[in-house]
Amino acid sequence: MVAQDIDLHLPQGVRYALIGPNGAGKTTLINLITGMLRPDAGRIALGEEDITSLKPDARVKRGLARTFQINTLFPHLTALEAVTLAVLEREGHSKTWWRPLPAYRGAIDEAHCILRPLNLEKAAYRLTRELAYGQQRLLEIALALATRPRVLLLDEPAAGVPKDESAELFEAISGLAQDLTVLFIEHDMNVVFRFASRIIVMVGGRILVQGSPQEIAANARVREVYLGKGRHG
Amino acid sequence: MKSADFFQEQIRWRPIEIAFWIATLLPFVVAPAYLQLASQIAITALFALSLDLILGYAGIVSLGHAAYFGVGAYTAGLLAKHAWGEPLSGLVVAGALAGMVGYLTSHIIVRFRHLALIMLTLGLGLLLHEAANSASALTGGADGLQGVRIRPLFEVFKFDLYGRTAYAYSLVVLFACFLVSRRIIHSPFGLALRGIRENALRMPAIGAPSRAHLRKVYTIAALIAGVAGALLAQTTETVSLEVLSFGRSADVLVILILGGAGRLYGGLLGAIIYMVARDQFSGINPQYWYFWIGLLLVTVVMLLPNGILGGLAKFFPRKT
Amino acid sequence: MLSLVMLAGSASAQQTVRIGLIMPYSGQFADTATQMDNAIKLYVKQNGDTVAGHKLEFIRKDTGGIAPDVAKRLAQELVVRDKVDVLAGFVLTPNALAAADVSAEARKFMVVMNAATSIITTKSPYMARTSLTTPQLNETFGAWAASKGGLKKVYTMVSDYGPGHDAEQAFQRGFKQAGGEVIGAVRFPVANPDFAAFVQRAKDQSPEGIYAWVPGGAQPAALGKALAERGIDPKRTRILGQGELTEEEARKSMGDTAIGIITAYHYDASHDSKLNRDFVKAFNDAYGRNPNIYSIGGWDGMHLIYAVLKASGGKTDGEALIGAAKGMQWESPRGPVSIDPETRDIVQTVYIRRVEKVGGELKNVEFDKVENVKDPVKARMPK
Amino acid sequence: MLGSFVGVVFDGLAYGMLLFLLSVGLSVTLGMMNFVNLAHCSFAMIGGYVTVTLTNSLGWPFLATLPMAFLAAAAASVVLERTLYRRLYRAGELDQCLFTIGVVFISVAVAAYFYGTVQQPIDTPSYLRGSITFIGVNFAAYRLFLIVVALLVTAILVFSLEYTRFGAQVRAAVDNQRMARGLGIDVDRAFAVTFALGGGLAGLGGALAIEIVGLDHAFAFTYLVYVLIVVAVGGLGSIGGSFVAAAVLGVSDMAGKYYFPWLGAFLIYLVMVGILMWRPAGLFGKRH
Repeated sequence: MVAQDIDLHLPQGVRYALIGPNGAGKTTLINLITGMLRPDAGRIALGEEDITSLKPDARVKRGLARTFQINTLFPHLTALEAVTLAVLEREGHSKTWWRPLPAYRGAIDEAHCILRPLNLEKAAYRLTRELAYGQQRLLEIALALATRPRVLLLDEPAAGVPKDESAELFEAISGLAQDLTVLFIEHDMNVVFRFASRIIVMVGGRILVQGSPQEIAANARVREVYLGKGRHG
Repeated sequence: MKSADFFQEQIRWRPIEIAFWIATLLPFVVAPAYLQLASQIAITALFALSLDLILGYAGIVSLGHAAYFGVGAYTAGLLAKHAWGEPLSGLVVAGALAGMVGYLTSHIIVRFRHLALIMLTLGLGLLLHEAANSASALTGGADGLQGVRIRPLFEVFKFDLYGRTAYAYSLVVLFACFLVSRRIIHSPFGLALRGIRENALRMPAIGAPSRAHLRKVYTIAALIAGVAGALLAQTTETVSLEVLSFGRSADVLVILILGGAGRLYGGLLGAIIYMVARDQFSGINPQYWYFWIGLLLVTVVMLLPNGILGGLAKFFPRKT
Repeated sequence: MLSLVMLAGSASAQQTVRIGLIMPYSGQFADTATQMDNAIKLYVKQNGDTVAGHKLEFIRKDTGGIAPDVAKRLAQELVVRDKVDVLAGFVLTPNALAAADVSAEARKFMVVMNAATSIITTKSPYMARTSLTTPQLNETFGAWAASKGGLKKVYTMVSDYGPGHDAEQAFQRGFKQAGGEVIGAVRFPVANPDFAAFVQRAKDQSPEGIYAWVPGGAQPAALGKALAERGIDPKRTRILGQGELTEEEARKSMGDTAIGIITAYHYDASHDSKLNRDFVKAFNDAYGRNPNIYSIGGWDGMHLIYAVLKASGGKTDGEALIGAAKGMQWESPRGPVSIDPETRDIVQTVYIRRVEKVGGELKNVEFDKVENVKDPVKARMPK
Repeated sequence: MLGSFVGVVFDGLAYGMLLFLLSVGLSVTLGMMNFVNLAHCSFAMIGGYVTVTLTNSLGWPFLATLPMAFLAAAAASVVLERTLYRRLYRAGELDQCLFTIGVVFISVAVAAYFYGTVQQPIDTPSYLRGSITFIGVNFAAYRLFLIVVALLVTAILVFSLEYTRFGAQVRAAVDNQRMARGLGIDVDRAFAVTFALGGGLAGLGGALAIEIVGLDHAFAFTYLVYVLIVVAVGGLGSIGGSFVAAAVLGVSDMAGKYYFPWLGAFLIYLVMVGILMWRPAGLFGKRH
């Protein structure tokens, strides 16, 4: 069983870190929440609304966005075009095929405003394919933010990003709006303890324990399974 | 550069585009004896343009696109035979009907990808071809539809031997559909299509209803293909099973890839080069002309990957 | 070698008569065009390329197969650009019908050298046909089968497209009018790589005779083998068909299983006349193979063009040439032929033949014939 | 009536085996090497013309020409793969389509130039003609022969690919080129052999097809559609899939034409569309 009897409650505005050894089912959990995978049983709710049976794109419309562990971007679109596309989809403008893009000044400017805090502004007009790997990871977040989410799920946002740049990446994440609930998967413990306000530990498809960083650090079972003995990379 | 200017820059009509469209008027002056050929090139270019919308811009590879071309041709032909021969209204009805057939089949098409998609489009096309053959009482079967008589355009311009009206009519309709396609490509909907082609997996993650987008572009492409089919039926007053054949679907795919898919002008350029080359080669060597066409295709792929426009773009990279 | 195409030169129109040839030189029907073109070149070689003071010039255009839109454009280009005086060739009905509109509008003399659907010659008053019509052969054959052929019950199987339907209706009409009974009929798909199922179906009805119509090319041989494989012996269950069924390539592939098959046709390379023997010898010398119905259609088409040019005394316009063509009679390698003045279609003899082994070689031996056969469909049309 | 049912199924199976021989090579190259080789039937044509030339002009016995047809087509496909196709492995699918369609055009023109446009007659040996009557049903000798050859080829193919070291190497090279090179496998040789195998089988199929469906210069075009159908329905890269798909399509095509002839032409396409909508990756397709 990859993930079972998960009971999770994410109050608004909290920064969650989801940690656990490889194969603990972290990405699967995100895929379940975002509707990429169908749960066999159980219920997923966003606020009061039950979104268990909604298709992924409908869940995004209701404010549930995600990024991917492996970059899934638009190689031949520029960063600005990609984020603008996400904004236009959110506003439902993508249905119109008779008005030219420059007419949507609002959406384009909003896209620019999303890029700026993630310091992607200077990369705005370059093709995604030509961006540095770290910039592409930031663009993943920009695309998710463009859907104006209430809950943002980041699947190893700093994966493959050199150490110095990942701190900068998480600075940008922590700078996000305060009313935004964020859950990110991360392996680097000092990043986790620095940025997360609450931590969830998953092992073997189950939630082992969840709590504040201090509680988790002090928790014997966590240390025994995850922190103490064979430290996992 | 202000961000909106970036998109404005993309939409701006480049001088080479304007030159191209002016050049399409040259045959009236330079080659009056080739107007029939020019009209059939314009029709094929329109048909290739419709395929470009789904292949170049949405990534749908079709081996059965002639199905909608044929529906348009037969609609226009049957209309002219049984009802009235006025061309423009015939065009509208043919386009609408082809668009409807496109909308219906799009519900199947958008659910599949890769080889399954290609073979389904092939299968649907061949089924329609067989249906037209067995409904020979209506369609005239293999002998083709007889008795198609088209009224002069606006009751003034007769479709005569010299092809002046035929080329003017085909060119204007091509240009109109081109403007619509250009507007689509540079619209939010066009950007969404490019998103689907670039990464279909990401689209749901940004809240995009990919299948709805694909159904819409497939319907629009079917409509334009139907208009192209109607143009052929009207300017030649002939309709035969060949308009629904696998050969025509394969030809238009070759023409589009030759020109370069996903660049709007690929289909137009491909149609000009392919049909002029075929006309000249078969004039010189009626029995083995297709040897030289084969050689042309092989050479283009070797020298200019992604078609002629794709290859040229490598040499004159567009400033992003 | 292929004669080089003479592009529209500066020679003034009076001396040169330009003949535009429209055929499927490439594609699925390429062999029919090859055989027709061979006969045309041979005729010109034997009779010289100058007729009644006119030097002949040929312009060849390829339709690539069934493509009426291309055929119409090529005809228009030949008239407008190359200023041809005669349109000729036309192996396939859809292409002939499309070009007929151009012949009518531009008032150009047009010679159909094969396409066999009846209504073609009604589409332009300047058109004559030197090949055949499907009903001309099959209605005659149906009547013969029920009378002198001695058959009472027949099962018909044809290709499911235009020419196949015409052949089926014509044969059934002739057969029923002569008192015969059609106990079953089936139509197989045009692109039919394998006949076994249909032959089995026919065998289950155990008819006295099976009438089959298939287009030339690979299908006659395939059908013949399927008949043999199903154990249908032509000597017991009589197998009838239009001549394509036992043309040369089909006979070679079927081998002895073809013996006994009865066909109706208007021409065969083994037809016994001096004129035909010379024609076949000259054809073999030039091309190393026997002429077939496409060759005779081309040969007689050229003969008609030469004759009308001589008869119209130097005039090359449509009215003059078609006027001269009406009622023209001549002795062709196939036998006596003439152009019906009303319908401008060919009147000829229909031969009934049986496949027999003659001197170790399988041949269609002509054992009966019906002379001076007009196209029955147009004969029934109100004047 | 039972007799004719068995007869129809038998004929369908034989026709299916013909389709299998013609298409298994493409399933290998398209499926395992992800190379869109629309010119596959051109190799079948090479095999066909080799057999015709050997039997008609050089008087070889029919059976003796079959290995030659296989070898000639295999050689031709290796030459083409080593010189031109190799440069297209990284090209886009569309470019591969355009290139191979170009090759089809050229092969048809060359065939027409050297062999003319006439139907190539083939006189198969007498013991393969006629039919054998068994339990009241007559089975065409040639079709029996076809089924036997197809079963033989399948056995050899499955054995050599699944159970030999060389087979494993070919599958590894095709599955993951980089990894295979890492293990020291000569990937180029593996690709060349795979192509030769695919081309050779097509050649054999082309030679065997003459007796049933004939051979002319346009063969490469006419049978491309049927071969693609078998490969798609069978599932990419799966030899067993091609076998079953060819059998299913052959029998349903034959049965359809026998029991409801008016549906004849539609049936094979309906069966294809039906199966693909039920299983898009094909009956035994691995990749979805």
